[in-house]
Amino acid sequence: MTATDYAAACLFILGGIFFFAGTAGLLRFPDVYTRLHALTKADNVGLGLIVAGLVLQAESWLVAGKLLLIWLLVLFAGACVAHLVARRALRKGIRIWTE
Amino acid sequence: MLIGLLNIDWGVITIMLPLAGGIACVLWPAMSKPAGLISVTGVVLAIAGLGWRIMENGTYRHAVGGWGAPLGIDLFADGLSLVMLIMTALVGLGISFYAKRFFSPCDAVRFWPIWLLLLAALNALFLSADIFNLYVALEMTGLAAVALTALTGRIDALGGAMRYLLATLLGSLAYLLGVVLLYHDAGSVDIATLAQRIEPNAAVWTALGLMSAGLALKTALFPLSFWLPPAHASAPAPVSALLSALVIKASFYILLRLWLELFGAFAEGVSMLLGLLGAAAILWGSLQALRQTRIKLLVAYSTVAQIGYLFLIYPLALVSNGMAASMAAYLAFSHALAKSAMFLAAGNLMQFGGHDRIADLDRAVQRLPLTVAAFALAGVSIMGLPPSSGFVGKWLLLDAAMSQGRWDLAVVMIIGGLLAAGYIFKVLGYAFTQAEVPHDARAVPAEMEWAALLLAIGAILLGFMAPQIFALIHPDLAVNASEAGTVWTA
Amino acid sequence: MTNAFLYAFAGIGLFVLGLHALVVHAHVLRKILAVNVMGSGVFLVLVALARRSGEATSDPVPHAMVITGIVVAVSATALALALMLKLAGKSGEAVLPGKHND
Amino acid sequence: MDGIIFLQWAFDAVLGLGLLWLAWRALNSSDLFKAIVLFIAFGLLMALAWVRLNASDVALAEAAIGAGLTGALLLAALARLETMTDQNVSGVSAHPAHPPSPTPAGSRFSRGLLILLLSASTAGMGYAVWSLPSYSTGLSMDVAAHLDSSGVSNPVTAVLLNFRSYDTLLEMIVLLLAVLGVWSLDGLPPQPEKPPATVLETLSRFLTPVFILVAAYLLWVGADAPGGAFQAGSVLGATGVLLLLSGWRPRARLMQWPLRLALTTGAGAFILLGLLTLLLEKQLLAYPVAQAGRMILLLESLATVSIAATLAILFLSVSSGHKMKTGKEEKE
Repeated sequence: MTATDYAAACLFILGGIFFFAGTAGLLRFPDVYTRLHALTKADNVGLGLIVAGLVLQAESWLVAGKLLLIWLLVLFAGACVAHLVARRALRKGIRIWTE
Repeated sequence: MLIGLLNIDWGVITIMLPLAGGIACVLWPAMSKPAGLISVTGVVLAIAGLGWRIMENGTYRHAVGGWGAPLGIDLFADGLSLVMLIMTALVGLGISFYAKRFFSPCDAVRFWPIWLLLLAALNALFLSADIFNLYVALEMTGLAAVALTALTGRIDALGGAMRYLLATLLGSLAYLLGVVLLYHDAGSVDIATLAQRIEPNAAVWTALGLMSAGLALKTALFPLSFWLPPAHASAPAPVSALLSALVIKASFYILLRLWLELFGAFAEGVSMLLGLLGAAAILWGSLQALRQTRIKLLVAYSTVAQIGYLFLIYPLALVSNGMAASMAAYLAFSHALAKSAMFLAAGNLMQFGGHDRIADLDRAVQRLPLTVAAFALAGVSIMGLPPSSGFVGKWLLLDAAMSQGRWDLAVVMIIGGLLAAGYIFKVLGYAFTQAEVPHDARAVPAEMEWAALLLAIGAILLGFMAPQIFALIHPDLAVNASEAGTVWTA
Repeated sequence: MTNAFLYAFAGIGLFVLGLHALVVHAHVLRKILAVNVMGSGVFLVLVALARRSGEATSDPVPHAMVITGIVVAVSATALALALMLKLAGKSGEAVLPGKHND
Repeated sequence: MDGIIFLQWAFDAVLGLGLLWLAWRALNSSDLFKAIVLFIAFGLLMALAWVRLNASDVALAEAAIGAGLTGALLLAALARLETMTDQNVSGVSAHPAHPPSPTPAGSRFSRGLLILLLSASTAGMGYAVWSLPSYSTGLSMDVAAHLDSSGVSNPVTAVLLNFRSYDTLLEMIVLLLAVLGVWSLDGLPPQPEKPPATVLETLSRFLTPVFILVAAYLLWVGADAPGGAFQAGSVLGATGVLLLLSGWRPRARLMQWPLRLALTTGAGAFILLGLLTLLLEKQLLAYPVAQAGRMILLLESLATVSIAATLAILFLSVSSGHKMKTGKEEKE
């Protein structure tokens, strides 16, 4: 294994931790808004780290470009869908959780 | 010139022509009816051409894509496939001429493209030599049949179609799982290749069970027949005729083909089970038919009973006397003609009285003599009275049962015949008597009456054609069959 | 490569789970889901078993068959959903009318 | 490397069990909406399983069709079902719960019998699978031997569009039959149109060109790598679904013969090419080796159009009562 492989492995593990945290938040947070927050934030960063790791290992710039494109699309779609879910929840009158 | 005609690949034409016709109907809805009639007539001619070719050159094989099995898909036709194709073409032609007058312009636009694609699916199915290709053809047949069942949009038709769709999907998936096991056991989906490689092991036995169960469900073998009466009785009359005459024969044909080529050699015990279920179907279906108060439900339950006869072939003819293919094809053909005539006649009675209550038929015989004659002639064949084709087919079964000492099955067949006489005379009786409340009568177009009558006459005439049909399938056994065909004159 | 058998067994499990749901549930939408799960199970068995001889041989024929199967499944699902909607529109509920000894 | 093998084992085991668990939850959850969402998650896990089985072509098709479009169809149908049952029958409310009610006949005895039968058949099928000969190459050798003369280098595309192209022709007809079947059920009450969210509009405006690009890429790359007509068609169909969701409706004129042409062009091209090859090569769909690549690309392009149009129109028919003009309106 080369140094880039070790760096990539570190990025994967770090990304995995973010996914884990996001999932834990999704399961444990009290209402739909905080869950969305946990999900989109953590998943975007998590996926970003994993994509970064894969880019390090990519064989060509074309592959690296495609990987980045995937990340950008997920970011964009995730933001839009989170917005839609939150708006629908607000319209339905779901209260925002306060302690 | 004639040799040139012989060289045309008629088998491919029988599939591509109705496909092209169906697509033409989608593109130009206004042309649906002429496109439909031209395609169906063309299919009849193409099948005549294919039959001629098979008689001249022996079995037909066409490697699609030029690859050949096992890599590619082969089309294949022998006598058995040919008889099924002839059945599809002739019954389809009769029903098409009936449908030409039956459907209103707006229903016709929906009926023709689906019917043409169904016809293509049936032809593709009878011509396929590849078990995965058979799955695709089976799904095509099923979806088209369900779409046609729901055509009226009435609530009973929708419920019947929904139940039918779920049953047919379940049957296809069970069949597909069998295909999966056979492919992984023998490394091919070509029937001829499989036949060389298959040995009775656990995977093959499981495939046998799954495929038999799935196809029996699609053929509506008792007790898997729960979906048939609501679907066949609620569909429009020409569609009921198509479903009962042709669509259930498709899955029956696949099952028979698999048993003849792959499973028959070692699965004698299972064939006994299929025979017993067939016997149960005869009794249960006939009794239910006798209890019905509506013609179409009565005819639908009669189909359940007649399917039973088809399955008696498994214990009686598959192993012992090698006549299974010809007997099955002949019985299926005979039932297709008689049952389509009956459903079309029932459709005429419904159009005429606006209902299909048996008790209120109100002297239909005086006002629709041709229709009642069609029902009666078809009934003669269903009951198995000479000289109809139903008689020849059932006599052969009875003969096989007695010569093998299967008195139980013989008794069931005789009871089934008596019950059939009961339910058919029940309808005919009311057709001769006056109802308590007189009804308005609407005119029925002459073509619709003649279509039913001609199909019924076909069911009788087929009785005289037995030697020819048998010779198509078993040239070497033709002598046997000609004795059978002439036995009633003795 | 015994992992292939793992997926094949999962496929059989899915087939049986779907069959159970198809028989037990009355609501048509559940029955449609059940048929889809059964189909996924069959496809899984088909592709998984093609890998049982190891990584080296990748048989493309099952893959092509499964793609065919997925397209057939979505067609059937669409028809079933449309039928269900029409039935519910007429009868007010999406269950099969009238039990016929089933 | 034992650690890696163990990890793979653990991953596959978790994935297999996850599939079974999600399927069970999807089929038996008390809320239909939840059931559908779980089913979509199940479809995505299936796509992961296909990747693990080295079936990337199937994974793409599963993610796009199995999880994506089937999920959209199911959700749209559920939404219609709820408004419909609310309107029509006061007593029967679809939401929130359709408890997974057992069929009326389901006594405890027949339940037990069913479980017994299913367990027995599971065991039987499991044993059958286990007892299969441990080494089999299926048809992979035949495919490899003829791949060079197929016109493409992706073996799955070679099987779909050349070796078993006849299956694909019939499959195009199955798609057409689904549309014809759905259309022949017309007369559903139209769904009241809701104004779409602006975000959705922005999303679809941005994504539509991206999707078209992806579809074209998948179509082109299918000759040598995972991809092809079905994947491209379903991505394009998904674009249609997204546009429909964001409130776009095709103009009435577009719903006439242009739509009919789009729906039939794939099957029609197969039939015409089939008849042409029958005339020239004496075999249905036997392409001359030199032309095979080009013919496959042509067929795939037209099939992509048909698949996309079919999937989008199926979604439109199921999600809104917006029915296609059948011939009768043309006549009247």
